[in-house]
Amino acid sequence: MTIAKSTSTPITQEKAKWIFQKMHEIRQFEDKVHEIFSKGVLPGFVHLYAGEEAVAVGICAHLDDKDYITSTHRGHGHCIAKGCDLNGMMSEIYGKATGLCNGKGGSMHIADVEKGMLGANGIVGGGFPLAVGAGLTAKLKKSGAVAVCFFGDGANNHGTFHEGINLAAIWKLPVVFVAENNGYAEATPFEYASSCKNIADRAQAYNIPGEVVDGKDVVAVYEAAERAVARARNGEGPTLIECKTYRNYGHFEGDAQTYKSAEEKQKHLQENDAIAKFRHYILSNQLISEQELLNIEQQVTKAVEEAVHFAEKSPFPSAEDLLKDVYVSY
Amino acid sequence: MTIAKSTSTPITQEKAKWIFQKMHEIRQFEDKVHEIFSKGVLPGFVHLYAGEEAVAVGICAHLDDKDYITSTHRGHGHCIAKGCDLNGMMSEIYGKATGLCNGKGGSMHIADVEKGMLGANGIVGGGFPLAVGAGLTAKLKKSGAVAVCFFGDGANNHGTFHEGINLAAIWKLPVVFVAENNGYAEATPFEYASSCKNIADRAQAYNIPGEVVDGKDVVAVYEAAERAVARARNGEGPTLIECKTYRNYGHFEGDAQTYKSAEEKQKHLQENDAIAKFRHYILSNQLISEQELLNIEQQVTKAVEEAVHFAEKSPFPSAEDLLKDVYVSY
Amino acid sequence: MARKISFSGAVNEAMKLAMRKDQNVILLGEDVAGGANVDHLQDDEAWGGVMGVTKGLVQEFGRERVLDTPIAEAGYIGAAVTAAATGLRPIAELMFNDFIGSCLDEVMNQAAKLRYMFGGKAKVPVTIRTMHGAGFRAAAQHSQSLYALFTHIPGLKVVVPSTPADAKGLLLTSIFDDDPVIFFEDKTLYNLKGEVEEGFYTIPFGKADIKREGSDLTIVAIGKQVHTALKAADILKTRGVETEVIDPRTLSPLDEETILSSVSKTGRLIVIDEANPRCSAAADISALVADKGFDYLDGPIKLITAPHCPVPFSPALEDLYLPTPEKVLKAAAEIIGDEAIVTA
Amino acid sequence: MARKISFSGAVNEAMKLAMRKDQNVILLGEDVAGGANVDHLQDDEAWGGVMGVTKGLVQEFGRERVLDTPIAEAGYIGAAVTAAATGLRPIAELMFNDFIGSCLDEVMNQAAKLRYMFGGKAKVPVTIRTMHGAGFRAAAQHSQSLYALFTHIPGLKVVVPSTPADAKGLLLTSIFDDDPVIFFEDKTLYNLKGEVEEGFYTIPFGKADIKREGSDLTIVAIGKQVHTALKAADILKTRGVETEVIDPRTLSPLDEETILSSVSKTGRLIVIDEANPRCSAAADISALVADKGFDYLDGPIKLITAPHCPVPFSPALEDLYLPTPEKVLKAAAEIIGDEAIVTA
Ligand SMILES: Cc1ncc(C[n+]2csc(CCOP(=O)(O)OP(=O)(O)O)c2C)c(N)n1
Ligand SMILES: Cc1ncc(C[n+]2csc(CCOP(=O)(O)OP(=O)(O)O)c2C)c(N)n1
Ligand SMILES: [Mg+2]
Ligand SMILES: [Mg+2]
Repeated sequence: MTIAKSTSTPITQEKAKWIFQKMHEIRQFEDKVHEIFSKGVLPGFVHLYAGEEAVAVGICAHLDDKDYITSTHRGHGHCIAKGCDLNGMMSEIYGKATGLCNGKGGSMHIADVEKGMLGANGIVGGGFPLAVGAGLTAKLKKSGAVAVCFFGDGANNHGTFHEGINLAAIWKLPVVFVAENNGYAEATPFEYASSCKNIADRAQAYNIPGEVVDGKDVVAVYEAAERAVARARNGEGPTLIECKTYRNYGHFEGDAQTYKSAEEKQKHLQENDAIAKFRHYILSNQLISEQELLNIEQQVTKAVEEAVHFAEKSPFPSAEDLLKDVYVSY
Repeated sequence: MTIAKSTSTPITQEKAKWIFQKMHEIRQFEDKVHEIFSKGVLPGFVHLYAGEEAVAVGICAHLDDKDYITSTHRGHGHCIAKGCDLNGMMSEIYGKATGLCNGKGGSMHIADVEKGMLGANGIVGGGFPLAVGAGLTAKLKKSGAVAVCFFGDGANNHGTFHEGINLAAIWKLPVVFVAENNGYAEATPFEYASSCKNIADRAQAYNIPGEVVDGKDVVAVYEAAERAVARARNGEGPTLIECKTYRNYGHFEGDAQTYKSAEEKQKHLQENDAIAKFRHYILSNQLISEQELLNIEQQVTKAVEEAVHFAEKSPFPSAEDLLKDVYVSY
Repeated sequence: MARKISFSGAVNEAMKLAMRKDQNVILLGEDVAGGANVDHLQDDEAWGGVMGVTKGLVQEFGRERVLDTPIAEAGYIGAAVTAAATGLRPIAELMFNDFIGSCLDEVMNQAAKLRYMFGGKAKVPVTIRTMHGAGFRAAAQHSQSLYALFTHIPGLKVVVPSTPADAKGLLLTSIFDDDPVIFFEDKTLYNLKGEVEEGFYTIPFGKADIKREGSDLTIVAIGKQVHTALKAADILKTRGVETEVIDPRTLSPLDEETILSSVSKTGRLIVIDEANPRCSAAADISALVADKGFDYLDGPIKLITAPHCPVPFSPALEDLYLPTPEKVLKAAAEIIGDEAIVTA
Repeated sequence: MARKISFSGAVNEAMKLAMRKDQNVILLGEDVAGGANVDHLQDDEAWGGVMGVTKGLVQEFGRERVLDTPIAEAGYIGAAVTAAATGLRPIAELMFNDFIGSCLDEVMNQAAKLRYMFGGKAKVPVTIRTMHGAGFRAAAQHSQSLYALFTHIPGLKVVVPSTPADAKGLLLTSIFDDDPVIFFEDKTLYNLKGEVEEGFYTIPFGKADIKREGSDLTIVAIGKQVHTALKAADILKTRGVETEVIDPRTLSPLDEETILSSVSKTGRLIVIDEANPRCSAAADISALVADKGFDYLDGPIKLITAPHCPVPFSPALEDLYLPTPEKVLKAAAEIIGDEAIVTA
């Protein structure tokens, strides 16, 4: 199995703008959360997506609101790529009443069902069956929708990986399984925990296509996603895409990352940054002017700051919210 | 992937006798249980192993008491092949105090830890992690023991398949995974429920050897087991062996088997019987005389009848047994 | 019009009616149709579930809506959760409630919590039907009654019917309820026959049914144990004790009012629950009354449950494991303080 | 000699002592060592668990006995069960008790039932350590207290320590006990410091600890809530109420005697349990007393538990979710019938 690199450029200017902006939103949002967290303001566990932007954005570039995604504990990037509101997201992370989930979910359960974002998930491997269910609805209702399941290299060894992909395969459901192989599950290297060389190699066990993609190359991800989403929409069943990537921060905020080597960090954070790479791609293909890119970057900076402001000035939920929405009726 | 057929004959006369006797014990034991069950004497769910004898016996021919096996709801054959006492087994199936488990386990939980038989299991897929645990003990204690995990084609889609094999692979445990692909999980065909063509194909997902064997050919099973057990004992890790087989009776006693075609039944029960095949093999290789085979058959018949007699005359457990052995101490 | 049909027939009928009424109702589970993709198999020969409870559904609704699944409970129960959240109204069959061990996460952490975690912006109208109960000689892994585990978990509704008529009405309510419901079917009740109205009807959740009225003693009994209670009540009557038998029908929500008002009348409470005793539904009902009904009580609250041990295989032991009318009489004698109730 | 060490330090020390004492004791779980196969990583830089509780163990005992696992709870918890049945004495870490959804079968149907189903011919000396508890802003899937589920299941022992000293002694008992034990560690207690004896000692199961003596009111409190009880007791004393605080320490087995004898003295009972209320350990203890201690009771049994809802993320809501001394005062006022207790 070889790593698929981008070959052609099917990306329009408009798409390129969208991709660039979304990647920036994710990066700046996460950098900001990191900064705020270090001040001790934010409650709970926070897992940042910075470094992996090309995956969520390259995939979601092919989806619209009727399509579904299931996410992970590291879900901010998926949310943003799927079009969730930054204000609502930041508020949620603060535990405020104006959050996407009224402050009840937090970073690990952030969701926006209207946007087809079926939730971050505190349970590793939790997303596989959930993506299958969304795919089942799409198939039975003939809605043409696709369900994407984002999951980590750690999740790849959980039983739900096996059950979920097998189900999607035998029922030929419109599901795309996207492995975000960032090399680690917490402090445990992929190579230690997984008996396979590539996660995509496991596709053979389900008679579905499996593809390894450079997850720092958003164009490559975009192209692989195009093939997989088309296959899904055509009723041909699921695909497994493995994106080799890296998380720029620790497993969660507070992780000293002793398991990462200095060279490795240098390589990923400095030399092989997905956003820098795409910026270079845009400029060398003269898709968007440098000035316009700068404008986008600045708009994003403003939007993220606005989100923090919005979150900070928002109220906490009130006492009667505690018992609300446990049930529709009881 | 091709089906491995027996090529040479490493089977000694002594081994052949043992194999022939064990296969007969299983067949006659199960035929007898079938007969008694139809009279309404036996309690609960009973799943018969008749038809699949070559698998349990071909594998267990390489094991001794220090080795472990984990079994399934269809566990009588594994028990017999692993050397469990027929009287104790039959009594257990009757729910009698003299049963292997004092009547508390029954057909679905029959076990004999002293013989390394770690229990039939009412939970499909339950055996994978259990075999891994026995393999872990063997490895850490350097006992040289091997753990064999018998499982069905239905179990092959359960999450524990994936978790168990991956664990055994990364830890290079002395475990042999033996799929008994009898074509059905209850009334559901293997081909419908599984996205793989062969269960053994899934071995690639764990970087371990996978082999398909004719599960009606005990010599072929014996040879494949030899390779896998040697590999395990050498510390090279697990192997996945898939035995294509067939169950002669229904899923459980009482199943009308409408999902099986007449031709299929004819083929398996008449033309492709594992015992008849091995009998022919023995005779054509002049390993054992026909007279001696007849003697064995008759001895087995007597032993099975004795087992029924033993079970019938045995007492039921008494009231104080109800609360015994929930804990070692409480 | 009412006719006598079996408990399993009533369950089957409810599913049929629900699937006729709403295209979004689908059924999935292991062998719920049976024989998927077997060429020669006529749909009417298909199993329809391991106990035949779903028989005939695939004939009427086809294999698109009656889906056989692999043995992958986490996979298909989890799938049912989001299928529900995205617009379907699935009935997922967990063959035996004992198999919850393979898919508790999907029920406890996903189905039960989605709505709350999402701030009310999702609903999960899934019904999980599952078999429970001892007495079938099915041993420790196929005989449990695990409704306490589910009742403990907020976000789930828990239904345990005792009669064919209740089973039908409550299952229809379950299917059209917008929250996740776990619907328990006692395998030893399937052949029980009872009067069941034809056509579509529902029974509200959180409304206990007073299966027998009485003034001296309240028995709250769960599922099949309602019948143990009724038998005991018959005997108690001959010994001068008028027993009120309350069937809560749903454990979550629980009809606290009916239970409390009965105890306010009788002053005495026995709970019969064939599950294991610790942290059980029986203990839960006792705790309710020991708080809110304490002032009504004339004596201790007695629980008749299984002992704290797994379900034994041997018929000789399993019969000792289960509640019996005799055990109820003993408890009644104790709280009433009249030994003669047992021996009379 | 006793020194002040933290709860997590006490847990760590117990494991160290156990592993020194017996070669068969091994530890396995996700990142219990951390950084497996990372060349440049020194063992002293390894995580030692997500909260650092197992830090240093891999240094002393090596990676053969301190095994990092993939995220495969069914796989490695199940493996621990038979590793135990075949001669090892594993400590398996289930990082958060909320993840039991991924491996309930291995605990409920295998570990708990093997011995019974096999007629006593096996033993399963496995200890499953797991984190629980709300207050960490970890939201619905990482904050539950699920000990009721395990207490319901016969064959398991359930330990919920509240202090460093208890944690150490009870963990050592757990590891060397021949039955499967689920050992709960409240993540919000890890930094709590307390006097802990050096060296090896054990604390017997089924023996409650009277954390404070009193004659007017009995509070049974579970895990961290022992501290809520003690705080409430301090306040109650200033209002003339002498409170006895009982820490059961093990829920299964439960020390019925100590609880009943306390209530026989005080006549009043409050149970504090931060888990959800239905079919809870709190309800279980109430039911015990409503039966065997009924005659001692002067008033209703009050339960202070979480409400019937998932754990909310927002700190504002989570603080309302948990028991507080104020809630205890209110309940005490109610059963004692003296409003002044709350407001004084
Ligand atoms: C079922 C389950 N087991 C364990 C955990 C604890 N946990 C949270 S994230 C994580 C690592 C996940 O690794 P991976 O899937 O590679 O995702 P990444 O964090 O690298 O994005 C673990 C073990 C969990 N949340 N759920
Ligand atoms: C976890 C679980 N799910 C479902 C069942 C019900 N069940 C018992 S046997 C069986 C079929 C098993 O098929 P297979 O693995 O092929 O074994 P076979 O019966 O063919 O030997 C099923 C679904 C179970 N016992 N456990
Ligand atoms: Mg990872
Ligand atoms: Mg099969």
